[in-house]
Amino acid sequence: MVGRVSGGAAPRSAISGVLPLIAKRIGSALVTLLLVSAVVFTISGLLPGDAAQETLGQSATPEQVAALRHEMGLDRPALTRYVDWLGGMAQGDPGRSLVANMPVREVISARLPNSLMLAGFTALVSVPLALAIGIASAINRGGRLDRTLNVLTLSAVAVPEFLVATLGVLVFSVKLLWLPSIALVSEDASLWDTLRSCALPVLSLSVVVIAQMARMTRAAVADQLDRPYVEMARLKGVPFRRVVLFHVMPNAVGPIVNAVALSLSYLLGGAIIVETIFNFPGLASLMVNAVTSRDMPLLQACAMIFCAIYLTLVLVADVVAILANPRLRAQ
Amino acid sequence: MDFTRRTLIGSGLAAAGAITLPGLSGPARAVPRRGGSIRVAMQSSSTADTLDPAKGAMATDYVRHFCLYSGLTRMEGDLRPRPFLAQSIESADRITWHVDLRRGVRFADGRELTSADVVHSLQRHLDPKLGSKVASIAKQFADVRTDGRHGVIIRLTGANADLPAILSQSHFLIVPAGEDKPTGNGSGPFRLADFRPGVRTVVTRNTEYWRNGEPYLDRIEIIAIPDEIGRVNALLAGDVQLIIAVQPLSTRRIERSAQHGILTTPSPLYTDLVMRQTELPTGNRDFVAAVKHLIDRPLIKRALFRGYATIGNDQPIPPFHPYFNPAVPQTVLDIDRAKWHVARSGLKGVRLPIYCSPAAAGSVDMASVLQEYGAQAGLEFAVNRMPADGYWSTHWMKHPMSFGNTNPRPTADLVFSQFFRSDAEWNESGWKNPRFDMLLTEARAEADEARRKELYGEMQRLVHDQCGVAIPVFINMLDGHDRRLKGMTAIPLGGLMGYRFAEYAWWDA
Amino acid sequence: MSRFASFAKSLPLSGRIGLSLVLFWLAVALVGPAVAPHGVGAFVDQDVFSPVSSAFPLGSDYLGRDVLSRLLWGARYTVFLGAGAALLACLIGTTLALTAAVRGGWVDEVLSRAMDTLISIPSKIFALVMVAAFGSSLALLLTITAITYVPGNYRIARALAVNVVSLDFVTVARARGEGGLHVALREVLPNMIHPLLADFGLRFVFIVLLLSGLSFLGLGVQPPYADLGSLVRENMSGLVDGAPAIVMPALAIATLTVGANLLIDALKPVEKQG
Amino acid sequence: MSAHVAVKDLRITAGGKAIVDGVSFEIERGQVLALIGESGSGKTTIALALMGHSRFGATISGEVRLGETRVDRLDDAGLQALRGRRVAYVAQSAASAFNPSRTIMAQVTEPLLVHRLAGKEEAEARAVDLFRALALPSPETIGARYPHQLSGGQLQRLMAAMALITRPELVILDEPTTALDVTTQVEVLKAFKVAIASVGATAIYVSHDLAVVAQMADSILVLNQGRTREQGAAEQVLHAPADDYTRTLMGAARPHARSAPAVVGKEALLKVEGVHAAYGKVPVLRDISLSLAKGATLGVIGESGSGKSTLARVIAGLLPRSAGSVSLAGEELPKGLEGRSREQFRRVQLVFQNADTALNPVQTVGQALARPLAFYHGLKGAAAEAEVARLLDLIRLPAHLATRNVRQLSGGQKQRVNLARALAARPEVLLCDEVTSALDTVVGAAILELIDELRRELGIATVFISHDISTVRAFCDQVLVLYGGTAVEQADAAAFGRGVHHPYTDLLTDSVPEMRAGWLEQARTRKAVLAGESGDDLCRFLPRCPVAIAGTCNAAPPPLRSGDGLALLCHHELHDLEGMSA
Repeated sequence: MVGRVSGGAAPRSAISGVLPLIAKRIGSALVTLLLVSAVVFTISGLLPGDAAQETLGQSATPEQVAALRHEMGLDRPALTRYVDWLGGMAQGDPGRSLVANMPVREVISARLPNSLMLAGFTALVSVPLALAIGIASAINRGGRLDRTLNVLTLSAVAVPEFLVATLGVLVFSVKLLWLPSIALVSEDASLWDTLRSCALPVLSLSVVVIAQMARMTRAAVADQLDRPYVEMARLKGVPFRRVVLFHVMPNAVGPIVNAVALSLSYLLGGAIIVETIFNFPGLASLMVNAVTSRDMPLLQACAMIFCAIYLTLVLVADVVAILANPRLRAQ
Repeated sequence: MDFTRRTLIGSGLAAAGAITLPGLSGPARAVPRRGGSIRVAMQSSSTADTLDPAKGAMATDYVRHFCLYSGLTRMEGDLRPRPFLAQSIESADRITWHVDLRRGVRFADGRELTSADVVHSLQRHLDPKLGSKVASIAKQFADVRTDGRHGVIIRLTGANADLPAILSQSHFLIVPAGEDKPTGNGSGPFRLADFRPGVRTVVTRNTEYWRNGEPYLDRIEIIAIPDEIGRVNALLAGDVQLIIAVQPLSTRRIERSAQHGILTTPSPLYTDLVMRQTELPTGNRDFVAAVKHLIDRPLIKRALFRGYATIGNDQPIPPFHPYFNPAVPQTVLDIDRAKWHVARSGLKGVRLPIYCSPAAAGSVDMASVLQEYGAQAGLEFAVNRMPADGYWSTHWMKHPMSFGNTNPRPTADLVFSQFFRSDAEWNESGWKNPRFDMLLTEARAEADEARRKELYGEMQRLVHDQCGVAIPVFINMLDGHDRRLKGMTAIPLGGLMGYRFAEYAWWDA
Repeated sequence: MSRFASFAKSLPLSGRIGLSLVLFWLAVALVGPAVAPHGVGAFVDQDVFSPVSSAFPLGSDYLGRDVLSRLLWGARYTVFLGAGAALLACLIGTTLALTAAVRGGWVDEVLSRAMDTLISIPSKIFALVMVAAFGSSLALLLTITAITYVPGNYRIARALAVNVVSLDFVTVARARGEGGLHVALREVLPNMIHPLLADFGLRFVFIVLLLSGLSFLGLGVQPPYADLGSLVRENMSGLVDGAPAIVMPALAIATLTVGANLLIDALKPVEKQG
Repeated sequence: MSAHVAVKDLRITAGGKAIVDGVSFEIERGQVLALIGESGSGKTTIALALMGHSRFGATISGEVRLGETRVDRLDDAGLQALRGRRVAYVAQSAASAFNPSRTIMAQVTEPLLVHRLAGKEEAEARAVDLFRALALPSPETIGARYPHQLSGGQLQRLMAAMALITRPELVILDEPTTALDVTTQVEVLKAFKVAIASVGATAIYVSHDLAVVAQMADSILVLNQGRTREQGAAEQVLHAPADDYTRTLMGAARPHARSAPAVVGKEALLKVEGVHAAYGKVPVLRDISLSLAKGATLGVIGESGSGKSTLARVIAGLLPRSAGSVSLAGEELPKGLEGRSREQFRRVQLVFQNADTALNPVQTVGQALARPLAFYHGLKGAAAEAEVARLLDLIRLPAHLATRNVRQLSGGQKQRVNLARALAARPEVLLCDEVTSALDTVVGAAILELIDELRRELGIATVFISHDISTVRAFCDQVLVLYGGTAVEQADAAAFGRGVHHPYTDLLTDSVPEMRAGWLEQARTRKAVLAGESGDDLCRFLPRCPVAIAGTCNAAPPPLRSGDGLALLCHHELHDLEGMSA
């Protein structure tokens, strides 16, 4: 028992150590994706009308509807269509959009990079800010700074997103003329223009997600600050800043990345209001579009993407937590 | 003028569209100049955005189609159709029409536009597989055939003096023969540079446009900002130069800016309360009369539309229309009379939901107004706001009380025959009146303008007195624009000059 | 009453501020409509977005209705709908979490997968579909908002429960022969109360936010009634002028949510003493 | 020449209460002062005050001098420069005082680096030297490991390395060996003593264990509730204590043998036969058999990881056995919790080691005790209240505590409630798992007495699990010695007292410090004679056995040697072993 010197986790085995976890997670992710598609299939079955009716609008004649239904394949039973779609998905083909009349893959690939970019920028802004707020609060636990930050972040969350977004536009676009009021993202825009375009959407989204992450960071850091090793580090004469950064953070990283992952997953599907206000061509508005036009293959594809991204984020968070924790790493 | 006297009948609202912006109609009306690139913000766009004029469903589609394609006729601000791609369009009996096409017009791919293209463009609507939005109108095309390289003969199923006006709609724009799925290859003022459904459309000036010197703008980018406040902000921030559908509440903001202006288009657009005649209690005549007297029209005009509306009288022809019948008495808010009707109907205390939706502009607030006054007359209304999604297919006309919304139609005949005739598909209230139907058929074929006005006048009275539809106000269409954008006038068929601003607007910078 | 007074006294200052805000909004929610000077949908002002005046203490809204009256009605929806949905979400989430933690094994796996499924469907789009399918009603709004936040609560509650389940006193109870229900409700649950309360507070905030998001998409409370978020939404045009019609509801949301959380945060030490 | 460390009239107050009240002492350079007392005596608080540190916002007043420096007058920057450089600290639990996610090397060299006393390479070289001096295995590579990969004894020595790496003037050792097994404690103490002496540091040794203090200290200060009870040279305080409190401490340090044997039944109440158990695939118990009569006590001893707690869990059904049988009064108990009847649950009660975690923190004492009454006996209302009162009386606690929340109790009170809860079931077998190890000596002794009394009065058969061989020897009728999940020795009290033991039992006995200076130096440090791992069938103690026989012990499984009330697994004959343990 005493001489437990052999064995243990060398750094190179750290990554290979999480591979079984990743494999297991991919397995359960497939189950979850299947569940999501079943749920989407079920609840979308409750929706009135179908893609043919919605496409033709009020003015449609019954013959037109019938003809379009036949062309879209909507005259087959819903379950058959679902099973066919599943079969296609199994081979990596998400099918054709009923309304846009092109492969779902193309429709999605025009929007997905935008959404990822918006989420990415928002993460770049909000995560460091949330960490800073959370750490500052934790260090000043119960102090004036802590309470102020607490009230500020809480009220920022509660204020409706559209109010924050519109206020941002009024100040930065209409009054100051610094930033564009709408997001004009396209391939031909320069990086600078793209950044400027994203500034206000990023601001609005950040306000929503910062609070949750900051609160989790505060809790995680505060929890670690009570640990004996922190006192020990202080008693070694380690400056407080160094204690927080080098001693506390590696241990608090697990719960923090988890909160970050959850918040970031919101940035894709939850961005609908921001996408609407800023005319941002992202996935959330595409999904709403798919709902209103009853474009089931597109709707399913969007749901699959949101689910896959969520699961990936959570998995990444877990892997980060494991890599940051030598004890978990060894298991 | 190539129109014969006969063809012009029935095609116009006289001085209706002559309302222009102060900034544009001043004495120093400059000569249009070429150049400039603008961005236009529409209300909505989606993956259903299309390049096929026949499938145009939204304002964004119409604007795009008018940029890319030309039609046989064009409606001007006076709501009279003018020949456009057609050099002339005439008929002796208003059944068989002869079209003579302009020569030397070319599609974007360089091919000449001929009668075959016109026949294709008109006949394709009859194919149910296409899913044309005007399939029901196109049903009256009994036969469309070529008459030489530049002549087309259209035979209708019945006499219709309004054909030139009908053909001015975007759905009847001319696409090349052989193209089942048009791709933007048209003879319009602009050519397609970029088209991404649900994101944006970019068009650039067609340097070989068949109308000399037109259009003026070099480039137009069409996007959609669904949020009205966002749209106004984008205009004020200078990110877009033209926006459609400004809310009356926002006009103050735009007018306060020295660089921006509002284009007001009084129009026959209305949001109406539908009371189904086929079921009770809404089928009760006294109930309908009571509700009509419970509508505070001035309040709706003032509070909901900040004055940007014309008070309506429960029939679809607005006061500024040449066929308007001023003899029909105006219904006003009269709670006592409403109470009397309610008492007579025996429906006091009845509870009834009103279905409304953002899909029908202003209907949610109108429903709230009606609820307030209904309570005073002993009618308990519950406001049921439905999401825009699915409203038209699941709620509109499906409940005793719901709201509808009717866009401007190019002719009085269209609005009456589509919404009020007994067998009309969208006979919103399910109102059946043989006399009305007879008058309608008669008016359509009638060549004499005075007689027509008389017939339409009686139809207005019938609808006002008996139909289960309440039309509180006609809503003005408001567009916001950068003041440097000139040449904009009102065409009462829709916002942005009846969606054809691209042919007229120019940039003064 | 004296117990209440001593409870209030035991709170720190922030807790007392939170308590008074919560009590204030609770009172408004309960009696607001009774004391409102005008009906919720009454058109009383000729002008719109009037500033504060003696006739309209909080000005008038975009249709010339009295903002004070609408606020007094609106608080009811936000307070009860928000708290109700948060409570429902926590109730369901925690019940499932306890089941998963105590039973473990495949039950845990099935529940966790189901929660992943729910959480990955964007809430507002879910709401859109549900409202389109079933029509808007208070019960549906409550259901949608509650369901939306079940998975979040489940995650937190499960993590807490798994922690508590591994503690000795739970083992003691098991060794005593106690059944799962007793272990879950008597041994595990009481030890998760405070973090769950904090979660409830945060979830309440998010539900208020979601409700206003739904009103943005036209899916909120039926007019002429409006929750606080809808009040902000419908008066957005007054934002430029800083009309009280938009400032007041926004302020109301902030004070209500912050108040609730201040109170909940302050409950911790009290619980420790008790 | 003045003293190296001088503390005058030290007062430390928190929330208006004095934790330390008027303590003064001096230490000459290179001397070791021991601060002894029970928990709450303020000994750690005083030690930390020497570094200018206080917990929970307590305020320090009085004079604290180190050399020429007035520590009490230093500002934050001054304290930061002092800590880890001139004064170093060795914490009680190295397992929690090391940062779990950083390597040992990073943490050990950190004091040198933050004080800029050495570069990285030099610091690491010095660390390796210290590792070697502290007799750590693989000194070259041990620094690359993480705390969870090392044993408690190793961590405690590494903590000393971390403290000594800057060659501080003063080292504060806060109960550095309390959490260790006795066998490990000896080695750690030795390493400490040598290392401190080689640095020439002055030291303060905080402990509650008088025998340990006897090995380390030159002088002793006895504390009780923040006040000095007695202060003097180590020899005098240990052997001629002047203060009553010191004498109480001395008395509790060594358990008394019980006065009268209990009435022990003839028939086996609890019978364990050939039990095997495993955590997953790792076997933790192998072929354990025992038999216990009504009113009898079995002591189970062994180091941490020996499987002694697992044995209790297997009997209670918390860990289903993989083979063998457990029967109660002739009736076989189901393997796990499932399938056991409520009556079977009632008859076997388990008392956990740590009362802090074994009691539900949201319950009151009354609620904790009432639950088994309701559960097993259906007692409710007044009847239950009366029974709760009776139970409290039984464990010598005042009845008014019933309404108190368990968190408000002291450690000893909690352990009594923990015990009472088990007694509430009116069990026939009581499994006591290290019930005194988390308690102060005096309190622990009282609990032991209580258990002993109760089992006599109630005739309960008790399995008493402990790592403390002297306690077991004093209280138990039978002894079971576990090593690596195997019962290496099993004996009745009389046989156990005769001095013939398994080499492992000898090692345990020899490692218990004696209360005399110089014991540590004389303590045998017998090294294993045969290297290598033990095979599945071989003697599990082989890798540590000082008397292993080459060619025999590493070739064949140890045979069972049995004598008069004694059985053990060893290749040596019983009479050979007798000579060895002498």
